[in-house]
Amino acid sequence: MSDGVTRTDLEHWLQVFAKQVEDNKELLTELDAAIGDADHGVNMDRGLKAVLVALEQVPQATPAALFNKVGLTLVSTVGGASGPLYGTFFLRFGGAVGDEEPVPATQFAAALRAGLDGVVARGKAEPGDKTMYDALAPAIDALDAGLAAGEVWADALTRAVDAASAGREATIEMLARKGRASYLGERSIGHQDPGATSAALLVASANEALHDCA
Amino acid sequence: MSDGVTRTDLEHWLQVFAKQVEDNKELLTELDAAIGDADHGVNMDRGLKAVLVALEQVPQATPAALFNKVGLTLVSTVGGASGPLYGTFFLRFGGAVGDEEPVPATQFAAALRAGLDGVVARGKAEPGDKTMYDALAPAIDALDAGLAAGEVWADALTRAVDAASAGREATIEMLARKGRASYLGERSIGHQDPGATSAALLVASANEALHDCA
Amino acid sequence: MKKLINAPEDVVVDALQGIEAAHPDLRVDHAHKVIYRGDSPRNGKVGIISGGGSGHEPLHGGFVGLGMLDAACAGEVFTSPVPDQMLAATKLVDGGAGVLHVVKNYTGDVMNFEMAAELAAAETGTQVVSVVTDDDVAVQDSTWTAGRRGVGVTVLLEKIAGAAAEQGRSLEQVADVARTVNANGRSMGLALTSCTVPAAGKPTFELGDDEYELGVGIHGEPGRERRKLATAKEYASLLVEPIIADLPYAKGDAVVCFVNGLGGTPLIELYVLYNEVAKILDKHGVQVARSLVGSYITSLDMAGASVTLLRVDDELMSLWDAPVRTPALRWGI
Amino acid sequence: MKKLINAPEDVVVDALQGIEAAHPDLRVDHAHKVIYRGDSPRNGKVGIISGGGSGHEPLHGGFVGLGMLDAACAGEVFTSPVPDQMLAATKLVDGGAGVLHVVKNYTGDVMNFEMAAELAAAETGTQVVSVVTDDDVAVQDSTWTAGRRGVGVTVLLEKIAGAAAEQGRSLEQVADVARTVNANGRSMGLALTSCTVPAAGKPTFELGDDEYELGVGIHGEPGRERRKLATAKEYASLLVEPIIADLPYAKGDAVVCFVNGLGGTPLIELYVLYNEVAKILDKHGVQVARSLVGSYITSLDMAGASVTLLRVDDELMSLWDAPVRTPALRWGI
Ligand SMILES: Nc1ncnc2c1ncn2[C@@H]1O[C@H](COP(=O)(O)OP(=O)(O)O)[C@@H](O)[C@H]1O
Ligand SMILES: Nc1ncnc2c1ncn2[C@@H]1O[C@H](COP(=O)(O)OP(=O)(O)O)[C@@H](O)[C@H]1O
Ligand SMILES: [Mg+2]
Ligand SMILES: [Mg+2]
Ligand SMILES: [Mg+2]
Ligand SMILES: [Mg+2]
Repeated sequence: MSDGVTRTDLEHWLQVFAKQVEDNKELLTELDAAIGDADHGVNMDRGLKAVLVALEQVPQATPAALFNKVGLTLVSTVGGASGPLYGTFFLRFGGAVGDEEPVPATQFAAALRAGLDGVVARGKAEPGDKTMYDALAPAIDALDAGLAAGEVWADALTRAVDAASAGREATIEMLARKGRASYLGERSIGHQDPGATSAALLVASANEALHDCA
Repeated sequence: MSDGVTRTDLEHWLQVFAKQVEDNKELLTELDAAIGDADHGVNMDRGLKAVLVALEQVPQATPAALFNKVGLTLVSTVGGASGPLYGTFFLRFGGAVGDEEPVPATQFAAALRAGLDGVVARGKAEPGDKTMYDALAPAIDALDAGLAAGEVWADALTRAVDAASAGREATIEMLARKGRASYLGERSIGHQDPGATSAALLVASANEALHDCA
Repeated sequence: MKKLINAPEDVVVDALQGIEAAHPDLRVDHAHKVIYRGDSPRNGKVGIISGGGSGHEPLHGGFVGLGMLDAACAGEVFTSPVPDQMLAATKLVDGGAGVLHVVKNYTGDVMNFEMAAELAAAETGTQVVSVVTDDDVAVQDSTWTAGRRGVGVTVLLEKIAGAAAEQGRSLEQVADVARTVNANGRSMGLALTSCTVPAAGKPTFELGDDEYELGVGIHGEPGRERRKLATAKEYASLLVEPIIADLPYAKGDAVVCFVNGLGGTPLIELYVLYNEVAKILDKHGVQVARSLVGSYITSLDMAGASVTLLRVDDELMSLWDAPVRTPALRWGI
Repeated sequence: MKKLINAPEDVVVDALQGIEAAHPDLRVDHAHKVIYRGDSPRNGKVGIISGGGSGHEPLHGGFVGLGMLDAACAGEVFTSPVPDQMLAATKLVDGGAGVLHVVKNYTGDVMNFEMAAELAAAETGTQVVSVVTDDDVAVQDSTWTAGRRGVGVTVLLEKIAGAAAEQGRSLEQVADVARTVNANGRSMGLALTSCTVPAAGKPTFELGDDEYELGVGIHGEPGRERRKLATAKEYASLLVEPIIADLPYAKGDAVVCFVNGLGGTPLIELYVLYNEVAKILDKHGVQVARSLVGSYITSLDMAGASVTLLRVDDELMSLWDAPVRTPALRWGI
């Protein structure tokens, strides 16, 4: 237990996320094949591989600069819907995370919230639209709630992971109203949203990488 | 037993040939798929259906006029290699069969020979090239030989059918040197020639229709 | 997976090299995957760029040239290009009169083009107007969803707006023409087979030997419904009737009738389909002023076709007829 | 069988109606299945006709128009047309200067065109010269066999001879140009999948999921050998090297490089292949003077491609560049 998230921790988070995306590339693509265009896994994997390269180019960056770089890299390499969305998420995260490290738990949580707001600003998703929002938002809500209730970081993070998973599962029964899956109307019901699935990985990898950080 | 092939017999021959081609349409096409372009059955069937229609348009025609019509009809409806070849066969057959009926056995045989010569003139096939020639020529040789040896018509015809069948079978081991199958070179070996197969049907249908004619 | 490619990850890069080698009039910025006219930028002419995921060729790169696009951005297969690409393209073709972005209505495309326009405004002050195509009647139109997909009308729009720009019209005028085209065009498609995305290595969707997908998208997005195979006559009716009813097209309307192959369907079938489409239009009294038959907006190797109708007046028709010189569309020059 | 058709027996009839409906410049003699220029016959101009089995669209009907063919005869799918058709076409386009018959070297085509020429001479006294294309290096050349197949060069020949005829050259001169094209052109193709003949209803040949057929013919005739799937680079090499060695093409030669899709292969793959072809030519010092990339001589829905090289001098190149206005090839007008 330390008193915040260090730069090394932050990098570790991104590395774990990249690894989890790589490991789940086929799954993400298959989910996208069912209600989209079969590229979400490939898109995310391409972007996160580029992020790993980018990380090495900014060894001295502050957390803010680091995530600015991550966001720009995702915007520049992912494409599709997820590129601007995850890109904006990390750009806004970087804007809120500050230049100091270690990053205190509450500030980390606030940065996640800023990222989520960015996703909404860019994509106009609303709750229940069957998007990445539906995994991210409950997770961040849970994290905030846990921290507000005085839970320790690790417990709050675990709650967030559970909420992300539940949110991801909940997308199965949703009727898509945003993104490519919306073309399917009723037929989108019964399929898990690929973006919600990758978003749940983002939360799970935060838990794996940062569990003992703050 | 009558003393020659009547016009009714001649028409019957064509009807039986048309029927046999129809019944073997798939076989002919499959053989052609293996070493050609999968249309021999369809081509022949189209042509012979047109012949059946044409027959009704010339109820009064002499044997010569009848086969001239058959030849022209095949030329105009079959296309591909078999159209000009079978067309020329019947045009020449008509040119040699004469205006009188019934047609004596020897004249019928001579007309077949003229038809065969037409096929060679048009297509330049030589023995062993793996074409319709390799079924037709042995059959006509056998018929001629039988008649020359004083055999009765029915026996000579039976010999011709056997020779056509043997000729057709012999094409299996031949290396194609004419037509589409020639592109295959060595790889044409092992496949029965579709044109030889339809030619054997022509001989078999002569036997079926004309067995008791002369 | 049976494809004439080297490796899935190299498809776009290799194809861009091929396009560059095959078409001396065009240039390729390989770093940004932008195909552009060799004579760019054209001073005082409105630039027109488009772009989208690859796999729809000749769209968009095959439409770069005189009288049509100035540049096209090639994304990964079926993945919208990234803003850097559109920004680079915008800079390459900016002749001082502003740049029109032609965007097919997909969430990814819209967002990436949006970011590019923001960047262009910030970085260079270039005036950018975006026009979004959303002509696919297979999708229910609703402000609550991502809305209709941009499909076949995009081709016609690029030609017509390209002609308007070539005439020296202003950015607002060119954009107006483009919006008019989109407003008057409708499309719908069907798939007999799925496409196979190279990186995925297997068909995007499963379709029975006796089934087809009606209302399919050009990325293999499932359509309105799955049905049992039918005849060209029935396919034509199922595509054209909803199109006609949607705008609606009325008796006496003149249209450009565009029958498009999806990549794996040969031309002979498109003509069979065109024949049935023309008969239905005739029945409705809709008059075919111009026609286009071929594979112009494809979905990799998908077998299938789409129909697009564009209602035209004399103005649009004369822009359609104006000279064009691109790899995929050429006339009058 | 998944096709946009009504019934197998109606494919050609329906497609001809579609072509007629889509292309107001063209006329169709439906009784004879002949597509011809609306302004035929052209007084004093050598007429050029071609024809062959259907299923190779746009060949030949898509090449009817100013600067190319005057008429095209459509046979049944993959079956040579019958002499009556070529006779009708010959009469339709006979402007008094004689008629050139462009014949692909297949036994059936050669014999049917031969009979047509005999009939034309007998019936109308029209002077007919036939030029046979036989450019497929996949087939061993031999006077003992049917000889090489006519494939991709046919497209280039029709364009170039068409330009010569449009200039008002004599029948012998036009035929000479045509023979020169055939003599300087070579092709080879490969299939990733079989085609399916509508009347047969199933693939002409079986090919494993991991195999392709090298040296395939445009009617699905088996090729030189069956091999395991490889890369575009290797495909290009296996197609181009035999072509180069055959003529042979030498360092410094200028060529038209034609990369052709067989019907089921999308344009993006053709560009990937073109890129590899161009690299090989570059290595050999063969200079690409002009290029053509697209599906112009197809084999129904077959996936695959062919490469054609045509050695050109200034004369052939200027004929190639001359204006052409047909449904499938158009420039300069
Ligand atoms: N407007 C939106 N807001 C939030 N998320 C969205 C939106 N549109 C799409 N998404 C997410 O993006 C995911 C698809 O990403 P991806 O497949 O990479 O892009 P594309 O749909 O362009 O191929 C969806 O599963 C969904 O979660
Ligand atoms: N030059 C020739 N002489 C005699 N018969 C030939 C010749 N060329 C081809 N054939 C016959 O024609 C048959 C093929 O006919 P068909 O399939 O109808 O025509 P195509 O080959 O034009 O598709 C072959 O099996 C062969 O028997
Ligand atoms: Mg996707
Ligand atoms: Mg055949
Ligand atoms: Mg995508
Ligand atoms: Mg044939």
